Amino acid sequence: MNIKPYGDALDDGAMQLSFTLPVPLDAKAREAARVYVMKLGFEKAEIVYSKSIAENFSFFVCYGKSAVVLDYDTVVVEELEQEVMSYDEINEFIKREIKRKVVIVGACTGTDAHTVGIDAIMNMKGYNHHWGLERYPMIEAYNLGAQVPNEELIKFAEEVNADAVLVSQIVTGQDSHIKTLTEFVELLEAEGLRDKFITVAGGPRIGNKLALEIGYDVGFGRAVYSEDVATYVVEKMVERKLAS
Amino acid sequence: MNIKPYGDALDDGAMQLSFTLPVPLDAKAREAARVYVMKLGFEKAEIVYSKSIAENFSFFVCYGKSAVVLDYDTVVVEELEQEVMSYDEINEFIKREIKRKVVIVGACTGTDAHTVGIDAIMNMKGYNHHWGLERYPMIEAYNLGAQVPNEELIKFAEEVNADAVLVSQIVTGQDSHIKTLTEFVELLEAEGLRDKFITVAGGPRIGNKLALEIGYDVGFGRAVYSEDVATYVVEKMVERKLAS
Amino acid sequence: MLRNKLNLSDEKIARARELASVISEPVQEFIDKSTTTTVERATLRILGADGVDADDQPIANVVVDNMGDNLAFGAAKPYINALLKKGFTPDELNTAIAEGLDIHELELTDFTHIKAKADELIQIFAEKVKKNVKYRNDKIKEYNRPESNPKLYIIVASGNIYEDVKQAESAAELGVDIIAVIRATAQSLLDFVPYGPTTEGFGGTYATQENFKIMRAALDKVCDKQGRYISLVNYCSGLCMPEIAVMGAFERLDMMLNDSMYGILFRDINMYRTFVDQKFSRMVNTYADVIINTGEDNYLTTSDAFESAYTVLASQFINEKFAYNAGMPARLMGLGHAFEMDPEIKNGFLYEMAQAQMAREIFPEAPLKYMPPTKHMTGNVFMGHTMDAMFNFASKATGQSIHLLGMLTEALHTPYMQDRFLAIESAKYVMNSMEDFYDEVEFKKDGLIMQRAEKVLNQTIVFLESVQKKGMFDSIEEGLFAEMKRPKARGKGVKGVIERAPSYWNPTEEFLKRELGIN
Amino acid sequence: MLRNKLNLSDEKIARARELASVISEPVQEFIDKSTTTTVERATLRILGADGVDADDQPIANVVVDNMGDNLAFGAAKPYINALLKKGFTPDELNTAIAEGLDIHELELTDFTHIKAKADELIQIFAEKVKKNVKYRNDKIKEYNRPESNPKLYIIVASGNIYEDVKQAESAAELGVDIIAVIRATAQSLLDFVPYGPTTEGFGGTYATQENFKIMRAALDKVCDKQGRYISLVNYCSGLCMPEIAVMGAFERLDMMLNDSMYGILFRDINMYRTFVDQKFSRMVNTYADVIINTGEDNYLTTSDAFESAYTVLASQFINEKFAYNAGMPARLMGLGHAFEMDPEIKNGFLYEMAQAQMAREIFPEAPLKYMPPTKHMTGNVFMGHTMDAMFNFASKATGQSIHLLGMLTEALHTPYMQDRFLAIESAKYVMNSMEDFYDEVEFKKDGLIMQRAEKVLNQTIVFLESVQKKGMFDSIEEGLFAEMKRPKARGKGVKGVIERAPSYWNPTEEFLKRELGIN
Ligand code: B12
Ligand code: B12
Ligand SMILES: Cc1ncc(COP(=O)(O)O)c(C=O)c1O
Ligand SMILES: Cc1ncc(COP(=O)(O)O)c(C=O)c1O
Repeated sequence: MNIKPYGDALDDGAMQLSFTLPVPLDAKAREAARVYVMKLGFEKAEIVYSKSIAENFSFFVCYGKSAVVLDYDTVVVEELEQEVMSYDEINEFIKREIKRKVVIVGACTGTDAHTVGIDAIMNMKGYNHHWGLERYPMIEAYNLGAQVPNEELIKFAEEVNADAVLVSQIVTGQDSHIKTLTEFVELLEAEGLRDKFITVAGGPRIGNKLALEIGYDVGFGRAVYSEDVATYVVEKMVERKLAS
Repeated sequence: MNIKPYGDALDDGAMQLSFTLPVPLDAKAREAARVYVMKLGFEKAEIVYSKSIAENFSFFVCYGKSAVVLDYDTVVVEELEQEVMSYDEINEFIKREIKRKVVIVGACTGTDAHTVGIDAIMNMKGYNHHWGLERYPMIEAYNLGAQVPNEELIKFAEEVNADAVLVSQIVTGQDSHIKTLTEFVELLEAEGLRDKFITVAGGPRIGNKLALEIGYDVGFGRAVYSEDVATYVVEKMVERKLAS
Repeated sequence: MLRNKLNLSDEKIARARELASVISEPVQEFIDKSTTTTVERATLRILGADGVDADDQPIANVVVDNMGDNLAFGAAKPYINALLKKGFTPDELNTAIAEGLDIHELELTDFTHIKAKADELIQIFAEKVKKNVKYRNDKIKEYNRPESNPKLYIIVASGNIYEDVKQAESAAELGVDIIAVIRATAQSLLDFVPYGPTTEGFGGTYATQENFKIMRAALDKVCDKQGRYISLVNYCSGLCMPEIAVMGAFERLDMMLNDSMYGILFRDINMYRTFVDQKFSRMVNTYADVIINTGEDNYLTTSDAFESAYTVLASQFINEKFAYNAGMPARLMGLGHAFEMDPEIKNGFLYEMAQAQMAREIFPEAPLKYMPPTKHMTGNVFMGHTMDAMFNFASKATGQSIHLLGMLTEALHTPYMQDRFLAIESAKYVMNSMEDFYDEVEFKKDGLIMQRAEKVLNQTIVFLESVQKKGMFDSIEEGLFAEMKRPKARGKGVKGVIERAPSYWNPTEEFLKRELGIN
Repeated sequence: MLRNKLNLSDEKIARARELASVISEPVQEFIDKSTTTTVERATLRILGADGVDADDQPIANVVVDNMGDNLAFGAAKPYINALLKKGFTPDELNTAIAEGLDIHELELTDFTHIKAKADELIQIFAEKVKKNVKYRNDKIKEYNRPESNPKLYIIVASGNIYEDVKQAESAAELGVDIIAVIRATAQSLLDFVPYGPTTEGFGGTYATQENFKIMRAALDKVCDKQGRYISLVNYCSGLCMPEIAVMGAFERLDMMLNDSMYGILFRDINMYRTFVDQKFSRMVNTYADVIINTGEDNYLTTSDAFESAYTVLASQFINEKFAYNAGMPARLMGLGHAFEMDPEIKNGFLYEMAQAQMAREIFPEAPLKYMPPTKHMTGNVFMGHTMDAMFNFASKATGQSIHLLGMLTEALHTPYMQDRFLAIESAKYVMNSMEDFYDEVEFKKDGLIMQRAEKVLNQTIVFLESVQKKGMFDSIEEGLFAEMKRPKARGKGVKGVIERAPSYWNPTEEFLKRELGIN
């Protein structure tokens, strides 16, 4: 099935854009903005607003009709697709299939100080009416907080014999998250611990695809709850026969 | 000079987009949205927001980094470039070069009922502190208002021996402006009046380029004042030796 | 009921009402001795005329066009006569007329028969309409949902009724209360109503009875699904005001745009024509329990909202008076106004609040319709979205009733589906987060806001006095309203205004007047 | 001065202040008997220590690191001693230290000489700073522009000081009053201040003295061009609070983020360290006439803004008290709070107004800093822009002083140039269009707004009472603040806290205390 953006009629290709060009505002700049959008594969583009926002910078708002067509059937989803179990189901599953408490360690690593995300997954009170991992009777959860060096996280995970390690990264400026996430995996590998833990990366700009590329078992992005993570971990444990 | 959009660093190519795809919202739709933007020539695209806005329609906000580069030097301006004279200069110019009153007729044509635009150019009180053509002592201006059939406008212009005819078109839905504008030119041609008047098209979505293509002498878009139009008309009259 | 906060003088308000009343008198006199082509066509439609001939001419038009000067006697008689003479049902007669039957050639039967038949046909109309009103009221009772305050109103305008349905469904799912199908650009200047479902139209979708039916059916489904009543709006304005009112009554529209002067000022329709038409159409609207939306917002698209605020209030008084004259109760009078203050004016928002609050207090029972910023919207959709947020605020803060959602793309195109979503989301957020503002906040005694409201009221009185002195017709001719000069003898549809013959007969009008208790 | 509208109880406010005072006492005692590595380094900087050695170690760090346990006596003496012994200017001494000179090996000269030299060096510092204060005041007088109310505050954060300059110039041209250069992500955890101009940094630009100078110079140009004074902001917080305060004094920063507890709660810096550091840094800020910005907004990024509003007010009282203890007048206390109410809360905007108004009335002289929505911002930039518009409204409506502009892309990235433009435009529109709202509008007696403010004040008193009972240190340890448990003996920089020896000597502290009239 071929699709195009929809404004008010099928396949009209309508899209809204806004951007800044590093040129002073004049007729030529406006035309350049239009031509630029046309080069992106538009069959019609109208600069509906332009404004000089600095001596050599001009801001544009554009509405255009894209000519580009996407075959929807060719789109491959890289997000994790799983049937998420409920809080109760997860605890039942652990009792039934793993028969002991599952140990999960989590932290926001490197210089990243954003605890709210990892807390949302782990802390007792949870997030948006989803309890965090600490509340699960069959899970033993350790939340180390933020700004945790990778070394420390690994050391701690070894100490408590963790089944899974959750790594949170929120700040992505200058790709700092990729660096911190990668270092973690490299450290694990250097210490021969690569297969000891189920590794889970998370944060608003983390996708499953990115996480897999870096070497994690899975990655979660925005609007994730403890159930998503726990479901993944416990099923993976059974699959990997880590439940012993 | 090669340019790209600017977010917070030169050539980062940062752009904001929003659009709707005619598919239900799920992981695949989100990925499709991202892939779609990538197909527009982006090297990075992130769907930062998605929302189901109807059973089979999903809305997306995207920030991306475009890979497309534009050679700024190749941009050709199609807007009219002229040195605009002031109210006083125009009247002086007419006295000096044309030596009689210039007659200008204007209307908003076809089924278009938007008078404010043509009034802004023509009415006594003008617009944004720019007096309209009616106030110019050396111009005789007739504003026929809105919803004026092309035939009537031409008939009137002949009657008063107009030097220039101004045509306003605001509504552009289903390209109705193009139809109305074109019909005007065809009628002129049919009656052999093509060169009798200086023809000026105007309206928020009218560019000089479009006007020339349809067969007008000139076209004006947003934020135009009477001075722009009058300057053009009187200089063109001298150029065409219509001043007699 | 909402509290008064502006301390406006009751005497001044009464004075303005009195002026409007005096102003309307000569107009009302003219109305009472005139009819128009479209009033007669509306009459025929009430009696059963429907469908089109081979040239797509509506039957009502065919009948009226063939009457010539006889129209002065009313179109009802020949149509009913034909039914009796031929023994046809209206449908059969319509088909016959479509096929070329000229009913004016038929001999006239006894008038008592005709009258009896008229009663019978009007009864059919009355029952249909009553059933519609009952259906609406029953559903509202059944759903038993608290009313939104204000109700969110959105437009669809794709030109294609089936596309409109999709967009309306989407908007309904997103939570709006009212959906208006915007009419095709030039329909108000057509001297007939197009027929059947339509899929093409510039800037809007043709108002046809079939399109009304299609949209109503689609919305009824959504209503049941969501368990709340969603209102449908279309336009009475234009050269066919009364006929479209009849169509709306048949198809259970819930609101209709209907202004006593909009056509004159903004569509260059002849003033006599409009005045006559609005009266009949408003009687029909009232009978069908349809809320009207008046068009005061339009004044501010040509004039400045600060300078000319009084023209809005003056028009509201006039619209109110004409509506009362048509038997309409205040609860159906959706008087209009608009948030069109120049965004650069210092304290512009406070003046805007003053004006909106003033409308609220002067017309306490009217379901006021508040229109969003349009004129000062530009292609800067972000700034536009902020202006719309302020509009949402002003509307909630002053207890408006019908809130037409502003679109960030107002300066660009009729709304995209996503534009509507963003508008609804913003309004819901803003209004919910300040739910009790009206009740919480008082205005400073004799502060900017109070002074502004008082000033506008004073200006309104001065203005109405000058209209009263000149007379309504001359005032319009001289451009006192909306800076538009509209000569009495010109304008569209002037030929369709006819002086009633002494024996003019219109049983539908008699019926409506009786029912509405007016003369 | 702005009118009170909430009818808050003066006794309750006094009670809260008293509690804050009692709470601060044991902390103040601890501060007075302690010093820290960074206090000593700041002292050295005041005296002239500057520059870095071959390993990029700042001279101040080199001197302090080499002192070992002797730090308990203060770092001033050995540094001044070295100047005298070597007959060096500070610059010459700095170079010598950079090249390896260990000043601690030098024999101590007579203390009276050292004291005299200290006075001389401090005089140089004092004159520089006084010149800066005078320059600022003179310029403000010269430009003679009415103050913006509130002042618009914007951040730049490119990581590259030269890029920051461009962005700051653009923002200044667009009309902001205050520009903050956001610091690189982890700088607050560095136990030294980087040196020289920098062009790389995650999430922000390093705070270095050279960067301060570059930005100040660029802004001064814009100031003269535009004829209005534009303020520059940077951060004191972190492991180098006092040193950065000194740098700010030298380079004429106008505001500095400086909170008595931010480092503890949000940066896991040791509590004793932070308390000692904040005092010294605030004395320096005060002497340099720098407005501080406290960080109460941070509480609401981890806790809910409705539930935990009282934590903000409690922290404001505590910040106020510690600031008074450092000799700071109220007019320099930019106490913080934030618009972080969940957008889905019914009447959330009214509660937000109540809280902002409450801050205004309780701290009438403080240049309150109001922070925009951040936590509830999402990738939906249109909705975010609307939330920012409401924030702009609330800020103007309640007479805030410093208005940190919200960015529609808050949930996504540090601001693009265009994001800033849109933010400025929206704020200017909203605020201008409701310029006199504060004065125009009253709140209903005992309505939602008044009740809300009273409730938050009550909760604050209850909270402060429990902190008073437990004591500040234990309260922090037990997680009473911001739901963060911070053990006394842990946290960054704990090793840098030293008990003063009985003969501890710090001439700069003595000077500041004298000048500020505190003990
Ligand atoms: C709160 C906040 C702060 C607080 C953090 C307090 C705390 N204790 O966490 C404070 C004020 C301290 C702060 C500071 C800074 N912040 Co901040 N902050 C935010 C803010 C407003 C909200 C983040 C948040 O709490 N979201 C709510 C949580 C629940 O969502 P979440 O983190 O996405 O988590 C969810 C998912 O991602 C996922 N998830 C997250 N982690 C994990 C892990 C696993 C394993 C799994 C399975 C799932 C998962 O599950 C969660 C629930 O669904 C955002 C802007 C925004 N609106 O998003 C900026 C933001 C993240 N901050 C930003 C910046 C730059 C900073 C600073 C660097 C600024 C500076 N230079 O001073 C500092 C320094 C912090 C540092 N060193 O990291 C930027 C990041 C830009 C970027 N993309 O790189 C943002 C986007 C703001 C901006 N536009 O500039 N910040
Ligand atoms: C005011 C207004 C009206 C008023 C018009 C009153 C009047 N007497 O003019 C009323 C309420 C009647 C109206 C009605 C309708 N309108 Co209207 N209206 C607007 C509105 C809000 C402002 C237009 C305006 O006055 N701008 C101010 C003037 C000064 O600007 P301007 O027209 O661009 O003119 C400047 C330049 O373009 C130029 N210019 C213009 N003409 C000429 C001519 C010459 C020769 C030259 C040199 C220059 C020139 O100079 C002017 C000064 O710089 C716009 C939305 C918006 N904010 O733009 C919608 C808008 C134009 N309307 C629209 C529509 C669809 C309608 C309707 C068709 C809706 C309907 N179905 O009922 C109706 C029917 C009108 C019809 N048949 O044409 C759409 C058009 C969409 C499109 N692109 O096709 C808009 C964009 C709104 C929308 N988003 O839907 N409208
Ligand atoms: C009362 C009224 N009728 C009709 C219209 C527009 O309809 P048309 O274009 O069909 O005249 C408006 C538009 O604002 C209006 O206010
Ligand atoms: C008082 C205070 N200091 C500092 C910061 C942030 O700076 P850093 O990341 O350098 O700790 C904030 C941020 O909100 C703050 O409120």
